[in-house]
Amino acid sequence: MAVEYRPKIVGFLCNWCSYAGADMAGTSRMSYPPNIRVIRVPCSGRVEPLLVAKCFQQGADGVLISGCHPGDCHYTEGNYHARRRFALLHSFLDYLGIARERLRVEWVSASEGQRFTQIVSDFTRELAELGPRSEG
Amino acid sequence: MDSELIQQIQNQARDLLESGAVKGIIGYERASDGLTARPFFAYEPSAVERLIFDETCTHNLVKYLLDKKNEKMAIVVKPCDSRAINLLLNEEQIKRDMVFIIGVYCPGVVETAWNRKGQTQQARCQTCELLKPVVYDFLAGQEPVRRPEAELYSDILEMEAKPVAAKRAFWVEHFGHCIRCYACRQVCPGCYCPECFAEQLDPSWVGIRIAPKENELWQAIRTFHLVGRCIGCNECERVCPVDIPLSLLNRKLEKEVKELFAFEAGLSPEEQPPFATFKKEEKLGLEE
Amino acid sequence: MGLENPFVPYLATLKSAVELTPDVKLLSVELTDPAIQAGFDYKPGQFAFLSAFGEGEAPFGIVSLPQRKDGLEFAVRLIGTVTRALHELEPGDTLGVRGPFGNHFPLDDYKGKDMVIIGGGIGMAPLRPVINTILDHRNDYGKLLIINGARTPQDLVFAPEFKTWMEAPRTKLELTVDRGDERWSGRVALVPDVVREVSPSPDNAIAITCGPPIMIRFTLTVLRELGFKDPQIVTTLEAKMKCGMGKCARCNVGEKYVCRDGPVFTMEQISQFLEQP
Amino acid sequence: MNLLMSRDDLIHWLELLMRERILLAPTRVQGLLLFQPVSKVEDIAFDFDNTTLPPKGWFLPPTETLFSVRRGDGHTELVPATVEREAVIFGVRPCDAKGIALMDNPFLEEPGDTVYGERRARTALIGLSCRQAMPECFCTSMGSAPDDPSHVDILLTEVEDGYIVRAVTEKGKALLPQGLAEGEAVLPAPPKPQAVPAEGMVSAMRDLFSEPYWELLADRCLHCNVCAYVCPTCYCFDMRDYPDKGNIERVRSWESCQSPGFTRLAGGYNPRATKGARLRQRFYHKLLYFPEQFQDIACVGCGRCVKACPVNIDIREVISDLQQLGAKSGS
Repeated sequence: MAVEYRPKIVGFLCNWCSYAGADMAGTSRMSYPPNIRVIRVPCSGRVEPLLVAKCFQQGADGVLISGCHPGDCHYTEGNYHARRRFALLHSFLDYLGIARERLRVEWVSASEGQRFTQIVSDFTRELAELGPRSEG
Repeated sequence: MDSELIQQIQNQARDLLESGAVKGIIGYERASDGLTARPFFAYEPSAVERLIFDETCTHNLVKYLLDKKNEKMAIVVKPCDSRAINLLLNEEQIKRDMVFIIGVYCPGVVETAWNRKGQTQQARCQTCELLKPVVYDFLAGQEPVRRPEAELYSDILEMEAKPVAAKRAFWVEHFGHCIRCYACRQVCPGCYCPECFAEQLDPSWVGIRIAPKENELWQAIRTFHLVGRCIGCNECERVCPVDIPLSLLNRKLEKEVKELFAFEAGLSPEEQPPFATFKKEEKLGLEE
Repeated sequence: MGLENPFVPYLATLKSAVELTPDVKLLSVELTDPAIQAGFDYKPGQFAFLSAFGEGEAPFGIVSLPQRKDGLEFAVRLIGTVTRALHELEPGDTLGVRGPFGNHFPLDDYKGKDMVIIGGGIGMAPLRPVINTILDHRNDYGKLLIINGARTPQDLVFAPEFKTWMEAPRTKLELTVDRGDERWSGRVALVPDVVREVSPSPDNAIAITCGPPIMIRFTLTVLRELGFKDPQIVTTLEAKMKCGMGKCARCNVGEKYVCRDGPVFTMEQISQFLEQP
Repeated sequence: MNLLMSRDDLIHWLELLMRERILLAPTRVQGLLLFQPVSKVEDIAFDFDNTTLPPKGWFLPPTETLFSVRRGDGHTELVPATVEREAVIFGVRPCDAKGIALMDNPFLEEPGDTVYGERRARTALIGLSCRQAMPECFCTSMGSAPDDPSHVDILLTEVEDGYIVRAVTEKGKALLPQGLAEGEAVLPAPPKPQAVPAEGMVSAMRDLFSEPYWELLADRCLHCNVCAYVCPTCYCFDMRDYPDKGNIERVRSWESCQSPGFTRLAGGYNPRATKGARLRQRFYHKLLYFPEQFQDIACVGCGRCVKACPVNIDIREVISDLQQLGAKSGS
């Protein structure tokens, strides 16, 4: 009997939109899988590839980066920079043998608690289908 | 060896030293094997006779400008190397008036190692379209007739097409060989952080362990720090003592940057590198 | 395992941590094994590595004297990751001690001589047991001159002991700071300048100096001007160390390892290979 | 008359050895030649010049745990690392064996490094004489030779019908199979590597510490660690703590004197702040300090650094430069 595989997700949520969105999900008693560990960051633009790579190195199965919708950044343009960075990191991780599905970049506003729970649920399900990362 | 080209370089170097226009010349001389080249610093007019240029001059000397920021130096650059000068100008690491650039038309360089001179041109030269330096004060040699022979990214496409597990296995094996000598970083003109993340101790991102997981973190992030900045001299791959195919990493990102942002590093000293700018309307495959 | 692994420290407990200056704490440490604690003998000038498990270890001069039975004491200045972890320890916490290492000040050889002790900042730490040994055997030595400098009055490391030092017979304490404050009425001058001003006689004297490299360098020049010969000038060197046993090969000055052949050297021993960045 | 071992006998013997203990041998991987544990003879490279990296990594691994810190219930326990089972390294070149013997000096002198010592005691070296000298080789000038048996337990020298076997130590004798025959084969004349006269080095260097030579040589140095990490005698290391599976491990890793951080103190002061000072340290350690301490030059003439240096800082050239400088300043 195999033990049920529970993917570990690290979520970097921007303070102004996505963290508030997750908070709203919580206060509204919406439920989402407990697989995610949330790290609050000032802006999705603060998340550097090193943080993502470190998560994978330490055994994360998936990493979620979530910030304000383009155009809504609290710092005007942080998420535009993040978008460029992670568009590239996506394909680079895949190239290194970390499937692109394991990195997710989503724009979640403070009012989108429902959307946040949906994203975490979907992500968890997809990672579970993908199975554990091959060692390395 | 093209003796006329060498004569041109030597004459220019001698003039610069004799007139006091520069403190020294960064060029090439014959290595201890009597066969290949090595970097050479000439400070006296009498030393310029040692300057050479031939198909073994693979080193990108631009790295040394970072050590000589406070002295006016002349430097011998191939077209590929000259892109590194633009990179460093763009990033305000060097000053244009502190460098006299002796550019050379490049017929391509061969694979070299100590006491070994390859017969064919390096792979990067076989696809290179840049025959003339992008920045120079003096241009030596004659425009070669040369056309790209090979498919630019065939090896990258091949790698991309592999299943993810095969990619994983490939890199795990190579990164397992890494001894973290940091030669790749030390030779790279784009690597000049006063404190590299790899050696940062507080927090200790990579740490001192020389082991596959740490090595991978090192290599992956170093490559990513060069996005839109790697000028393709491929020095990192050349100096790697354990033959990690680093050009497969750097050129993957070079290709992505070209496709996504239509950008190539070092072609101009002014153009904004891709991570320093953005377009509001671009989607880049990420849903809004 | 046959022999004991020399990289494994003794376990110890932090007995107390006293703030000496805004960034220096006096850590008093007791080895967990009473037998080892009882046998832990050391001399002025020797050092030990303190381990903050999870960060690593770093070397510190031992500032106590075994014969005073005050316990094993270290003055730790907050400067990097290990010292930060050591500063965060609370009494009762576990740490590691590896040592003692290095040579010591040959204080027996100095008997009958005038002593000039010149310390800057945390450089006073290894000099404290020297001063206290001389005070404990005051009649064995000639005049004692202590020149102690720091950046500010607050940074004078062993201030609570100054009174005892000053009141000892045939002893003079000269204090100086780089920057005074409203309550400071003493000297505002650099240590080498104070040495020049006080101008101790080199006759039958030994000068011991420890402090920041730049201070040592200029103090050295002044001492030589005053007529001190290199065998009379003693210093204890600070160097990055990892093993303490001459194995990791980083702390050498010439062929001498600071950790094993030092840290106490006469200028005569090291001047040839001293790096001058 | 010499003890002989046929090629088949060698293969059978190695198969036997790898069943009883860890057998490390040169293997070809991705264009490299590395000492790795082998489980089948087909993986062993018998025909090679020398390995990409020396066998020193078995005794001083790139990274190892010195001890782990286990904590629980307010109790702390320090658990020293244990040593692997018995091992044999096959295919060690005489120069590299000398490198290990040189490393013994700092690691085995009191207080001895117990982990290194245990590994050393539990590992046998089967040497393989060199059939040819490569252009980068200069072992005979550094007190070794292509057929030097001094630092191995068994030395094999390839001849037409197999190998001439010399059991050098008791450990080696105990390892050999029974019933090896004696034969007519004679030891071939060893190849002659390039000569690099190093006499008078030590006395010359005493006066060359402040020469501008060092900063000028360092102009082209990249201060990477390649030379040190491919060197069979370089042994500098670093230590730090890292978490591992709930414990803390004190880790030791290779480090090199060429790295600026090697001597940089917390707070930023660095006594060897320039490239020239660091490069000088490398050569002074090898050619002066180590000989002063242990009566032998810390170079075995394997030529790996000559081949691997990205900018051709060639120790043979440095030796000859220093001799010239010494002659000049001495006269």
